[in-house]
Amino acid sequence: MISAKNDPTHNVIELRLPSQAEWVGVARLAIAGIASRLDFGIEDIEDLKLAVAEAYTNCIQHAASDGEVRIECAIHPDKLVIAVHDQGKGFNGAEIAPRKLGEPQERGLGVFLIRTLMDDVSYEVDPRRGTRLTMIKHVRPQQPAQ
Amino acid sequence: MISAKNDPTHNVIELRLPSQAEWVGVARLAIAGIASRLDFGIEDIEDLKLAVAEAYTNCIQHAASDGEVRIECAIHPDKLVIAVHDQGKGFNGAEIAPRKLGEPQERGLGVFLIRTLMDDVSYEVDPRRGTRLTMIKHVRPQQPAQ
Amino acid sequence: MDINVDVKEIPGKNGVRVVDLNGEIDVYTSPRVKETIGELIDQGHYDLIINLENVRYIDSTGLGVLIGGLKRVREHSGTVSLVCTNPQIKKIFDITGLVKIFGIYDSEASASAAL
Amino acid sequence: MDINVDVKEIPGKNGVRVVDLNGEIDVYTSPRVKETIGELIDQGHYDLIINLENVRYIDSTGLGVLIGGLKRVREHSGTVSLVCTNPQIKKIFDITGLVKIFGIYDSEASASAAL
Ligand SMILES: Nc1ncnc2c1ncn2[C@@H]1O[C@H](COP(=O)(O)OP(=O)(O)O)[C@@H](O)[C@H]1O
Ligand SMILES: Nc1ncnc2c1ncn2[C@@H]1O[C@H](COP(=O)(O)OP(=O)(O)O)[C@@H](O)[C@H]1O
Repeated sequence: MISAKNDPTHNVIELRLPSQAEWVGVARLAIAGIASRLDFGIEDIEDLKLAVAEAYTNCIQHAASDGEVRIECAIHPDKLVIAVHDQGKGFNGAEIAPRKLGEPQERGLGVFLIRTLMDDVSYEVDPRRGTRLTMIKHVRPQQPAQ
Repeated sequence: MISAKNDPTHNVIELRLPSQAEWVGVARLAIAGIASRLDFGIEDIEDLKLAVAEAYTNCIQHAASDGEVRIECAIHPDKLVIAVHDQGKGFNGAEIAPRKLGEPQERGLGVFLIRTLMDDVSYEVDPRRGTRLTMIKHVRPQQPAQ
Repeated sequence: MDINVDVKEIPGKNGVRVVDLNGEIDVYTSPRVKETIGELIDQGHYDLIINLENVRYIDSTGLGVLIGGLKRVREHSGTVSLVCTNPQIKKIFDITGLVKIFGIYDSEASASAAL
Repeated sequence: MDINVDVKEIPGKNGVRVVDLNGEIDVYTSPRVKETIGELIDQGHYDLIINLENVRYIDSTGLGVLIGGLKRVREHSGTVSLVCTNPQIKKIFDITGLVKIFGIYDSEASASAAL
């Protein structure tokens, strides 16, 4: 596990939140604050808010309707590495059907958005201890507003 | 320690942040989000942001310039109980000189503001394990904007 | 972090309803949007304009509510038109391909004119 | 979460400097404010107007910077006037008793007229 104690070259901010819908907005605010301290542009900050909220939402909807969700942000000068853990039953990946673009499918949007908005995404699933989603976004030179 | 597991009647949100000035704004954003989910009015939300920021700032300035600050928010329907812990050397209370109102004193404003803005404030100091400041703010019927 | 939901009629457009949303649509607030859209369809309103001009944020649960509404009105040959000007929200409809299944307009007037 | 610091002159008020602050003043940003005020005093400007109209947040480190500046200009019979309209910020000056040691004004014009 990434920890400030093991690796003094970067900072870690951790949030522990109830696995409940009403607190997702708090995670978004915190992520926006963290991202704005790095050199992320406005669009990247919105991407980060959405990706983290989607990950947290999946913990609430699919992992456990109580318990705790942990969001760990490892802050590097050039990237943000965010891990979202839950204490749920996990899943095997087969549940993630590929999205057919242009069809009105209600499901499968969350993981699709996370994969699209973040640079690197990986799941570690342990049926006894829950799911850990790690996602990375690199700081890019800011694009001028469109 | 207050924990959602010991007491299922309330939620706990915990933030672990580096003991560094640049992250105080993230704590303010998170507290504002938490407080706005309860029924706190705008003025009380500003009070909470300031009190938590002052507590965090004291950890940074007086406890340890590295290490971790933990902000634990126990969310009750009628109150928010916030504990701010550091891993610093602690202090004995004599450092907190009473403020003389109307004199240009630069020091001692932080603890004074915390005590003024929050309903209940207490320190537990352990020179080996650091300082834990617990502060409570009750949810009041919202006053009309002035 | 909250949502305001208002429903309006459009003069001269019988049966059409505008759902005016203001705030953020996420896993916490989208049930309220879903309820309003569901009630309108239950009442027989199959042409809906969802005004997202004052929506600062939408997540997949919000998109799911819009898609679910679209599916239901389509059974009655109805439509769901979206009014959307925020570039970040437009981007979400783009990357999910939902631009292809919703009519997306720059103003309530143009959404209504297209009906 | 950040601060913008600008310095302006006032036509006809020789030597007076306005420090225009925009954003949030906290433990992270107040060193920048302190530096600007310190430089102005070093340059011999002892009558300062600090415009807090666009400051949304100030904490004790920000107050400390203002008090420190006041102490230094007082050695030269100078003044620090604050322009402050935000009720939350005003409240902080009230409860700390700092209203009694700073001149606090509703606009830059009235702060400047009082000099
Ligand atoms: N943290 C998690 N715990 C358990 N299952 C998960 C988790 N995250 C994602 N999944 C699985 O992946 C599927 C796809 O998720 P997503 O793309 O967000 O769409 P949706 O939530 O609408 O089904 C979910 O239906 C679920 O089966
Ligand atoms: N977390 C802490 N660890 C160690 N000392 C503390 C802590 N919080 C407060 N103090 C002590 O209390 C004093 C008063 O704090 P405060 O009112 O914020 O004013 P200031 O920080 O300007 O001195 C500090 O100077 C310090 O000695």
